[in-house]
Amino acid sequence: MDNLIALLVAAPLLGAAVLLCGGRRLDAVGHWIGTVLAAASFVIGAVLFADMLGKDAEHRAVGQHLFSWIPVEGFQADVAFQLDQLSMTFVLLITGVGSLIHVYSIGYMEHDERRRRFFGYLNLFLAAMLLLVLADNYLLLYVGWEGVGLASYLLIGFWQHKPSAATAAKKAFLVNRVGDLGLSIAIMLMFTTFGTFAFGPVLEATGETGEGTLTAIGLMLLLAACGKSAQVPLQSWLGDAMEGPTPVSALIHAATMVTAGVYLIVRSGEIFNAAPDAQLVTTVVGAVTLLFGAIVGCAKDDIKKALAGSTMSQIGYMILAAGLGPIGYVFAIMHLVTHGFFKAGLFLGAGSVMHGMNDEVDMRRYGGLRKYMPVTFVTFGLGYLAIIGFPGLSGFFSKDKIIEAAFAKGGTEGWILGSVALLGAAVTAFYMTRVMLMTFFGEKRWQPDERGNEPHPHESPKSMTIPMVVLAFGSVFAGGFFGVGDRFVHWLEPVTEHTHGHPPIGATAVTLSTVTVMVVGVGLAYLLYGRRPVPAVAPRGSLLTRAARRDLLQDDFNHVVLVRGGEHLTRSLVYVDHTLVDGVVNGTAASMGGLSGRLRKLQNGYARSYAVSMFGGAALLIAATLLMRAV
Amino acid sequence: MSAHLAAGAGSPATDAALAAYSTSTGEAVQFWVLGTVAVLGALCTVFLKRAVHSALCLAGTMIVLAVFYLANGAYFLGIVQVVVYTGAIMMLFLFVVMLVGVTAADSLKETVKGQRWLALLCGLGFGILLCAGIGNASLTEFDGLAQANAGGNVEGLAALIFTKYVFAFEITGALLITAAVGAMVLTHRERTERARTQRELAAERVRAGKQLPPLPAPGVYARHNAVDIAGLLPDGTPSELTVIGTLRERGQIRDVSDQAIKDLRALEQRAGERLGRGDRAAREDREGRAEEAAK
Amino acid sequence: MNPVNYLYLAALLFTIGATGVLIRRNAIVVFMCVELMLNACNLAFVAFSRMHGNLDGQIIAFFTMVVAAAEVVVGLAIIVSLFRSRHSASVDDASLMKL
Amino acid sequence: MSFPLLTATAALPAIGAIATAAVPAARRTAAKWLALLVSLATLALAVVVLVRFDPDGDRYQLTESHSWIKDFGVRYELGVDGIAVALIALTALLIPFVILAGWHDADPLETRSSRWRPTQGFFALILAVEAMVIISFEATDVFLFYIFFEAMLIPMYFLIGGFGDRAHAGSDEHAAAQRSYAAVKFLLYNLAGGLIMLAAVIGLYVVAGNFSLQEIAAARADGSLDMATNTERWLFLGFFFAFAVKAPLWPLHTWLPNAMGESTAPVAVLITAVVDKVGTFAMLRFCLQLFPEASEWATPAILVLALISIIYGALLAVGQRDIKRLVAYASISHFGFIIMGIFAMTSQGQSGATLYMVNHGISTAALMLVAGFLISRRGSRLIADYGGVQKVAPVLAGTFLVGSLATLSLPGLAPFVSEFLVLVGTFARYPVIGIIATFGIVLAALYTLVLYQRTMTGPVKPEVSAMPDLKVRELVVVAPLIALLIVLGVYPKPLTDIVNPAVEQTMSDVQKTDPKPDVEAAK
Repeated sequence: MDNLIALLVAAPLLGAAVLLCGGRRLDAVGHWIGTVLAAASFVIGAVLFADMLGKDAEHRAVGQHLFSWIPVEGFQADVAFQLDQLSMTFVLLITGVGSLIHVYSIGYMEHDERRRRFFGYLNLFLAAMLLLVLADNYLLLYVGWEGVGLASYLLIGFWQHKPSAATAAKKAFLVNRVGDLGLSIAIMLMFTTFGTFAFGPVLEATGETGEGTLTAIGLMLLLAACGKSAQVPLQSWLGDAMEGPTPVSALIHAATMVTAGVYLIVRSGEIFNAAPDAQLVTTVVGAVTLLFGAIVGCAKDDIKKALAGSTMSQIGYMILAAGLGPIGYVFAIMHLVTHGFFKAGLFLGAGSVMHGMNDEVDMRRYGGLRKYMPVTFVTFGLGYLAIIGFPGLSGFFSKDKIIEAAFAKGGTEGWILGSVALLGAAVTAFYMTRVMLMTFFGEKRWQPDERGNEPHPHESPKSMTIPMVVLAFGSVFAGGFFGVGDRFVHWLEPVTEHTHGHPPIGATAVTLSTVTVMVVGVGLAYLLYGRRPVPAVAPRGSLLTRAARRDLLQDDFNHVVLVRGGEHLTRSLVYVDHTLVDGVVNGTAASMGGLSGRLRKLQNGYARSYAVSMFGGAALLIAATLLMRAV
Repeated sequence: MSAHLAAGAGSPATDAALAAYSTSTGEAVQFWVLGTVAVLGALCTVFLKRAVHSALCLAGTMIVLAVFYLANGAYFLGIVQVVVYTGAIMMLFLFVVMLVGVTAADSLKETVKGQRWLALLCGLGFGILLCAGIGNASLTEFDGLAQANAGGNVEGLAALIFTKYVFAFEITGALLITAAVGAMVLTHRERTERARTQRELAAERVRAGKQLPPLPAPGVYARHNAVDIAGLLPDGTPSELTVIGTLRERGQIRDVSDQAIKDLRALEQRAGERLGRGDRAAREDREGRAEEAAK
Repeated sequence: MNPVNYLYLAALLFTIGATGVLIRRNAIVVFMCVELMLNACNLAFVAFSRMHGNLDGQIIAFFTMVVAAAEVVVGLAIIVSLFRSRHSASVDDASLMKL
Repeated sequence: MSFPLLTATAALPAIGAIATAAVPAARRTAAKWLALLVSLATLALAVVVLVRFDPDGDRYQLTESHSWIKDFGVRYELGVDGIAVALIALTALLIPFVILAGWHDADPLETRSSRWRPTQGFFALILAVEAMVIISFEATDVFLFYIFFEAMLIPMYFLIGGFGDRAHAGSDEHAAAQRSYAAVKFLLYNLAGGLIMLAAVIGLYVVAGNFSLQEIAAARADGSLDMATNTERWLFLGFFFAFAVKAPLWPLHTWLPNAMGESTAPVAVLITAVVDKVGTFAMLRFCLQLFPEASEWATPAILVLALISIIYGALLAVGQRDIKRLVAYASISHFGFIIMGIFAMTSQGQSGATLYMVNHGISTAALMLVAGFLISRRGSRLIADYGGVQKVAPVLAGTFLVGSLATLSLPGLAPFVSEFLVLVGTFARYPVIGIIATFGIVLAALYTLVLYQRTMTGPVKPEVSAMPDLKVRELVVVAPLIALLIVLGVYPKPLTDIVNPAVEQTMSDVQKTDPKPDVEAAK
């Protein structure tokens, strides 16, 4: 039974290999192959899940050792998998949402002649992501980690003829590399400290080593998490990543990959538990990002970018929760799962809208779409209610718990974090309502595009709507299913031990305040965007708005400091290499040449002048002999 | 006088003198006088302008050396020196000089920069060093050739040549043969094609537009073939005999002995160009051509 | 008089000859100077043979003459053919050692 | 005595070279096939060596030893340890691909230039290089090694100077001038290094009395031969300088971009993937074995230089406008990693460095050869002249991408294994250097992806709109290399098993043991 674990990864990997190497002859069936294999992987996951439920909570973790990967004296890296409740949660999320989005893509990518390749990339992503969550050591995790990076690079830049897409893809990969820097340094530190980097030994040995080392490792892991999960200061790539096809945004940049950072932190819980400073930094990063994302989300008119900001902010919640330690881990994962449902649903909805609107993404060109695409409207609406934490829906349970835990951290930081989380909830409600209103309500604002063809909003095909319905279902009930009776807590407890936090103001009070701020946010948004018509061109807006439209100037900073500075550095270095380093060499050569050129003049071709030198030489010889005899 | 002394040196009466620690005053006088002559001859050989004069001076020096050989008891060498060197080799030189005639090469004007001074400097240093070497070599006492020449100088040499040095002797024989053959090979021109008739030659000359009449008689080196121009003797002076009597009487002989100077300028210009400082020389040469054409 | 003077004389003649070789441009004269040098050597040999009281020195001088004869024959032949080809007996004209 | 396997492995390509050169001018294709077959046969022999080699056996196996120059104690001594075996295998493996990739590079030019470049010579020279490289991997006699270390330059010189890019933008004369400049620079640079090494070799003979690596190393080990500290250091520097030029290590690297930029892609692969490896290999075998103390003394300086190479090479790669020069600077950065791994004096570092030599060879070959195909299609080496190739020639673009990913050492591809080992090994002993070096991987991502983006993506440039995709021959060249990259990236164990024992030996030569991880110290 345990041997199925490898199959989880193998199935989509096989799919990727077949689709990418298969060539054009697979174009016709490519998307079916991809979808089937993704589904197969989901089925395997389900089987394993059933098997796992059969065991008692303590013995659910199973492992599979495939082969020894890099055996070098003292450095033993294995290809081995471990499947415990945490991994299982991710496996189900990844394969489940993944399969849905495969199905969705069949319709969405119908008119793209490179659809086969698209599915190949999707499968590749699934394989890498599963490897990431199934690895039983950090090095193998690193492989998956970079693998998903590669997949997202390929998928963001899928429409490579668009320079913007290519640039966005490169940017995403580079920023992620900066994060990977942290992961690899962390692994090195583990190796030099513990002599291994397998989860088990490392996490057991945390007690024996000093806090300094653990803090260093923790911070490095956090850096990695920031890169992958688009947390401040490495968040800048996520917005541009929306250049990719919408299913990609839904799967990779909302539901699964971007949450890998949360997985990493939760997985390394023991390390963080033993390093409070690292935890503090984590919570701060989370808190900052959740506000940052939310603010950005408020200003964007591009529906996908608005959702991207929201993703950033929601992951901020998760990171915050993960930073809280045992009182937060479970809720981080729980929010991760619910968010996976509703955010994927929202993105698919957005994709469906764009599908009907000739790929128009500017919300100011939408309006009143609820009449034209009812299914999309309903599913999107449910997702919306879920994310703003409408009581009874998924988001409510998970987010409320996180806010609670934030307060429960205690002390001033507890208050600060808690109130930031609350504020975030309010802003979330605000910008999501804004999106909702601008897209589906009000009167129609779309005009014919430059090619003069008027968009005819229409409901998307079944292959697209069905996944949306399923996800909407999930985003409605998942939270309740997990939350009621702390099912999820008990499920995960064996892996990430859970201590129940006690907020200073009481759980009910927190819940009430959450609901109130949510209502306030919604109301505010209604006043701004529901009552008066939305202008088709964005008003200049306040300073904050304009900054937020530019991702709070983060990109400008990067451009000025990193890009420009880097360009100047490299250009000057090229100059130095050519003039200085190479100049020394060439200079030597040149001086030699000059010298010989001067000597050459002595050789004028006249036998007589040669004879003179011979004669002089003879004279010198005699002189020498005489001298020798004299002395 | 020198000849008589040499003969005297040869007589058994003076053999003792040869053996003695120091030589006779007679020989001393002979040395100082003839030595001066030899040195002067050598200097003239080097510094006289015309090859013919150099050759003659060299011949003189050689004869003096022959005398010295005799004085040093090398009777055979002395004779050989006179017969072979002065008699044969120097004459060979003169023949060649006659063949080659007066050329622009006969000038002491130096074309290679600094060559002359370098040469003189090296010569001076070399001489001084040689003398110094001889000086501090302890050559004070020496035993004469009395017993070596006892059986007669020639016999002594013969004995050595045909015993000790016979191999080297044979080799030199081979060398001479080779040299003779080599000389022939170098100077001989094989005629491969049919000899051209007078007519063809004339036609060719007309076509080429130069030197219509035949070249001057052998031994005469003429640069011009107008009847009123004298051919040049080997030393470059015009020989009146080559002009017909009438014109000689009228004194209508044109002198072209400055021809050598023209050639010299041409050569110097060539050299100048090769040494990259040709423009001035070239201009001079062009002027020279111009006035030549004007003439 | 000390016969060493013969050596000094020889040295002097040799030097003059060598200088001549370097100074003169006319190949024939250059040859003459070479002959002069050879003769100077001969003189030295002869003087040595007198000093050491054996005839070997004279033998060497004799061989030198022979070799000199051969050398002159070939050398003059060269000069003649050179003159034929270049209409000049200047050693500077034959300065093709430099490309 | 048994069959001289090692001699055969080196002699076969040498004979093949002569035979190829002897093929009459008209039979050009025959010469190509002959060269290809010979290289394949050599590969077979190399495989035999690989099989016959017993990782757990003696240090040097398949040894051969004959007296050569008695008076100087020069012997014809061959023997391979795990490292040498791996590199011989790499060389023998790459040459067939090089030959196949350069199949048309030496054909007579009808179009661009009237100069006819003898095909036979091209392939004969390649085989000659192979022979010399192989034997210098096998030689355990310092003098023997030196001879072939130097002789290698001759065929390389002609390969670089004689067979430049036929499809080079700009006039032929200009290209030819650039080429000969690059070739002469290559020759002089390496010759200078070689001469200094010669002095050191002679010095070693004066000190040790013979040239046999094993004897000297043994004598060093049991202390029967002790050098004065300064003597040892000078000798070490003499050897190291030559190897650092060959490797190349900053600041002795400037010949590489010229050489790789001007020569055809296969020759560039030959330079960076095969010939340069001799330099790093020799550091591992000669510098460390013969002069352990001096190596330890020089380690800090060398590590700093290696670090500079890594960062500097990567930064310059970012700044390049010429595809091949970019790859060249990337290689400089990678050689920095290799040298760092060697002198980190940890078994991870040195195993990593050895793997790195192999993997870098394969990955650079893949990237460079694909780049060569690209360049030969468009006739320009400038990145700016490309754009949108991905749409026109997807397979070419795909292989190019894989090559780029290997160059930035993506996990799952072979280079990652070696690079991570090197980093870990360095970090274990020199944390700061290890961390700074890690930034190299970010820069690597930068230059490779920028290259890919500028050439392959974006709107299709009109010049490339008609560009054909990879032909069968080219696929045959690239596909195996990529497959190998993946296999060695997923399952490098066979390679490590061969390499590790040799590395342990080297570690014991320098009397070093890995720093043991201790949890307490971190407190």
